[in-house]
Amino acid sequence: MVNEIVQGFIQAVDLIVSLDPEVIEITIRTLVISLSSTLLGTAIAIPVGGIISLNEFRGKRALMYLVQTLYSVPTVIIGLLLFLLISSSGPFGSLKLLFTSTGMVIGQTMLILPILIGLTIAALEGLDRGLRDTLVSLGATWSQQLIALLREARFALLAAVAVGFGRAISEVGVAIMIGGNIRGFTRVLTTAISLETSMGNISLSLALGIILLVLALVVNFGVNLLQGGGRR
Amino acid sequence: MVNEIVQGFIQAVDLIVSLDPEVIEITIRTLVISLSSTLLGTAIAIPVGGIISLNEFRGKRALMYLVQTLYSVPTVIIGLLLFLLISSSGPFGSLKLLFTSTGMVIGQTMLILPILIGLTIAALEGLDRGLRDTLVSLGATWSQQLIALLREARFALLAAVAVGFGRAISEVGVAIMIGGNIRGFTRVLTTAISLETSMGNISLSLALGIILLVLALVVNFGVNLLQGGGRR
Amino acid sequence: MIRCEEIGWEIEGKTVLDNISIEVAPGEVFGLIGPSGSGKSSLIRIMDLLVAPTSGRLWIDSTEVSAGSTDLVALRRRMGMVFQRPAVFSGDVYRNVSIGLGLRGERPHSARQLVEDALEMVGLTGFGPRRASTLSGGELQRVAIARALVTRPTVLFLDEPTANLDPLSTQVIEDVVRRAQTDLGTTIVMATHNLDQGQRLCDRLAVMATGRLMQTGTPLEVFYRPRTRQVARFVGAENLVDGTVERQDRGVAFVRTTGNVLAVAVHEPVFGTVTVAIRPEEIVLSHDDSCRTDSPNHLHGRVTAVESDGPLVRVSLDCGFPLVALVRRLTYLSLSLEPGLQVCAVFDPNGAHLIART
Amino acid sequence: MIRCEEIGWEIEGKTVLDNISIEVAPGEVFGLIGPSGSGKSSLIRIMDLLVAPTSGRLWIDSTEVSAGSTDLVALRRRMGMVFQRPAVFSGDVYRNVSIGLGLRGERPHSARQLVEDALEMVGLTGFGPRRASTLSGGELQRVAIARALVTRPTVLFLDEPTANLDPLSTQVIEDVVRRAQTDLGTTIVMATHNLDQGQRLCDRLAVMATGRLMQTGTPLEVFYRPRTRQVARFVGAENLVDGTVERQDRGVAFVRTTGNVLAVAVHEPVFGTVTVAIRPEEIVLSHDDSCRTDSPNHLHGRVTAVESDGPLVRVSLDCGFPLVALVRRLTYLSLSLEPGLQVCAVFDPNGAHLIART
Repeated sequence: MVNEIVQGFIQAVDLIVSLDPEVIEITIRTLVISLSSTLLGTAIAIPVGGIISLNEFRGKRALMYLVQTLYSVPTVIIGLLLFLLISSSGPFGSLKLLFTSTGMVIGQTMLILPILIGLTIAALEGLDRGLRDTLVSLGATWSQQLIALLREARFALLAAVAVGFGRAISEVGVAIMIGGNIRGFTRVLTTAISLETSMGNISLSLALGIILLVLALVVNFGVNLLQGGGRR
Repeated sequence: MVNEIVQGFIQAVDLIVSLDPEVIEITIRTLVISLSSTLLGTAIAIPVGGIISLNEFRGKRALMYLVQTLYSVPTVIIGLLLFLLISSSGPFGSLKLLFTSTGMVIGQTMLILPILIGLTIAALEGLDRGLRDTLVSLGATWSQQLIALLREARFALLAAVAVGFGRAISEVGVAIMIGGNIRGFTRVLTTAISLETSMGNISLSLALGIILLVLALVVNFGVNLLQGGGRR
Repeated sequence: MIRCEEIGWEIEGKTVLDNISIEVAPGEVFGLIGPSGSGKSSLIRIMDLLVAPTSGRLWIDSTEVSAGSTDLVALRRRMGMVFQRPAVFSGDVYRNVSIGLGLRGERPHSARQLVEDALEMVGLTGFGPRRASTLSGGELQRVAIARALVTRPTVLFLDEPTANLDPLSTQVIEDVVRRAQTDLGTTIVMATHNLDQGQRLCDRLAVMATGRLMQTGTPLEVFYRPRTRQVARFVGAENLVDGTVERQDRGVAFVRTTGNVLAVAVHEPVFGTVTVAIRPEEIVLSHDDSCRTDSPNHLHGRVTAVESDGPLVRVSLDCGFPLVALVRRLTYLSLSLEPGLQVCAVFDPNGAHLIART
Repeated sequence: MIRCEEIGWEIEGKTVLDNISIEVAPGEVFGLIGPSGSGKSSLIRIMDLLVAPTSGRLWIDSTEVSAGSTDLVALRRRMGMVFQRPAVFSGDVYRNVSIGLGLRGERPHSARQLVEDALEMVGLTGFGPRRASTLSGGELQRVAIARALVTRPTVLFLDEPTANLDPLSTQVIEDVVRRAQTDLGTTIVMATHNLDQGQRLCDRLAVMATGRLMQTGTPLEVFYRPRTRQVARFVGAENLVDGTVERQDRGVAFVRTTGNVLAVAVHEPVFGTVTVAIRPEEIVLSHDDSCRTDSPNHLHGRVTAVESDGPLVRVSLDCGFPLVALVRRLTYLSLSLEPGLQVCAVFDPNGAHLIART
């Protein structure tokens, strides 16, 4: 019995080493989709987080609490919500985004946006209060303050981006509901692993699983390194 | 178009209010499975985390780093690994755990164990170092120290348990790969939402989605409350 | 230079500053002195335009800030601030010092010379390429001063600049402050809870307590002529004896207290009920039988307690009223001072001071 | 009671304690005194069995701890420790104080009376039901002392118990320490960087610096007869003048220094090269023309600097060698002391002390 697992592993390694076209294709698509959603999410989260963090306004605490609460919205809820919006009968149905990688990027962006915003705020709030006082006393304008503080928080911000990417690449709910695991079109690592396993394609699943695990661990290692850099 | 979404919502609320047997059954099964894995995980994590935290040994930092790295293993990897172990050709195939709720409990426990152990360690390390010195100076034995420190960390520990439960209830990878979404048997909230949506059963999906969202938010609210309690 | 008129500041319903009016003259070192919680830091933050007061008016040079519609950034760029705990930006010392220049769009080339001059001023020549995070607390505070001085501010604010530093770093920083005044002509406003430091550095002191201004004057005035019992206690004139002025004669007032008449030098006529403030170190103790009864203020007392206090010995006496004297150790040993002993306490009329009772 | 024999402690290749031998007698208050980083805290943690020394032997009563196979928990239960920053357990003051009793399996009923006695001892009667986290720093430190005393330890260790407290709380805690010694007969070992506190509270002091024991003795011995230049500086005898003993006569040694012969009281014969330590507050200044040339130690000097130092004025002189005097403000004013002035400095042979040079 154990033999079959070992057999599967050998075949999996072979698929990776021989650069099997399907394995390569799924991996590249996964990276493109997850990187796109991370970049889109970051482009939104850094200014939004910066504005929330550097201003004092009524309801700021409530807003930050809301953002944190949204961290834990299950992926299938995001998938369901986006499905309703972009299915042929939904308000954005005419854009024909369902079962496309663009739709997946939008879904993953929605998924990771709260944590990107939340960690941006945390990165800025985590800075020594004195830095901002010093900048103000030196005559910095509001935008000069923001830029200088983002620079000080750069390690924590990069760690936040890596956390977002790690979430995007490992999630399966949005990918399956919005992408649909269409071969050669929207199939990504997680959906392929999840569905090929039950169909008995163990060696393909294992090959993709090894790649996903390595990617996830590399990202995690990067996060740790960056958080260390911030502390030093 | 928007009308259809509203229609779906109305039907969904109706399913919940009328205590539709299928909705109730899926919800209860989800709660039973997730609570079981959380309890099992906690029963393992608290002593293991306590031993790691209160002892000094070579490789402690590396072990803590490993535990933290395991936080981010994608759910489909856990699913794949467990599938290999319990599928009919795997080493534990004779236990016939594949596509059973017991298998799902084991998978979810594997999934949340790293974070439960990690947060237990963090809860104990987060205590004032002086507490342990004081206990030692007052003549506490090793087990008296552990009990007193767990008591001091009780809010953070409860928050850790809630985080674990939140992960278990929201995940879809293990549930789909090990459970298989078998109606009346292993179907849980996330797998039902994910697969019923693509099959067009929008009102059922929405009903289950609302319930899942409410559960996730309540758990998250509890975590926040507990973390506040720890700080006070 | 800076004028505060009836400045008040409340936060969360608590009054932090109450009706503060002070004026800082160009080129002087002005000290805000008082125990922690007295509102020094809040006042200095208001003067540096970091926070807005809840009431009162504030002028920087001839610009009224509180009138609104003022360009705060432009005003702040003419001032500098050194905080109690210096904030460290990532990167090297050069970047930390040049930040203010960068914000003003200064070219890197001309900035380099200015930064090197500022580092030399604070005694950190050659520190430019060092990572700021590797410096000691005292060095960081000097970097913070260089960072504030490099933009040549007309006013430099210092908020407890040596509160957490060792004596050596404290001395270096005090020297830098003195040089900023003499060499650059910078007006300096500093908050400190350290009376000695205030005396050493400041031309004028404002004594604060619980958000209110108690007294403003030169260090000597504050030290020798505290105007209230609170200030007297703060500056160490801890013997406060109530009495009534009986008569005055050639600059000396004679004050009747319980059982004694005390002679106190006065600089202006005083009448009615007063408090005599006597610094404990101005009291001379001698054997009771060798009491020079011809001197004006000789009090007979019984020792109630003897305690070591740094280089001196603190002797508590009962002279009908409690009196504390600080004497040298040799005096303590030669008189064999111990509780119960009868001694004679004498102080010079110039060593005491009158506080009007209100 | 406690005996340390050649205790050493290294951590990460750094020597924290080097060859420390001390013995604490039953019932005494023993002070470990020295600047921060001198190893006081490490030594006290070793004596309380919180860490094991890397070398040397340690006895608690007659039990040799370092022999291994000792029941450390049982030994620790006979000792109590108060840390610099008190740890606060959740719950009320009652729980915080009773923790040690609970660990010993004491019944809640009998514990309640013991806790109330301990709270009364530290002046916190009635504080039992208060939430511990709502107390002030001084109150928390008293709770920590009550927590340590409630188990009636034979030895109480205190590690800088008043380091972060205001003067009033410090006084209360010093009173509690005194009462623990007198009322309960507790042996007390305390670490402090505060020389005054060491003098006020301790029967004997061990002066430490950079992990080494410099001198052990009564506060008076340490203060008046520092055995090394380092201790002399630490206790404030900052004038250190090198010279050679010329002759001795009736308890007075005559020491030739550059340009002068100084008379110093000695208690045992000394020969050869020595250092004369003179406390600055023992030096009396007078007008140069009214110098009493009949007195043994009269030095002519020129004032080089004058600085305020708390209640006194610090005057730096050049007498051929640098000399610092601390004088009263009235002296300072009446002599019109300022840089350049020629003055006469006199000190009593009993106000100085000889340190053998090695």
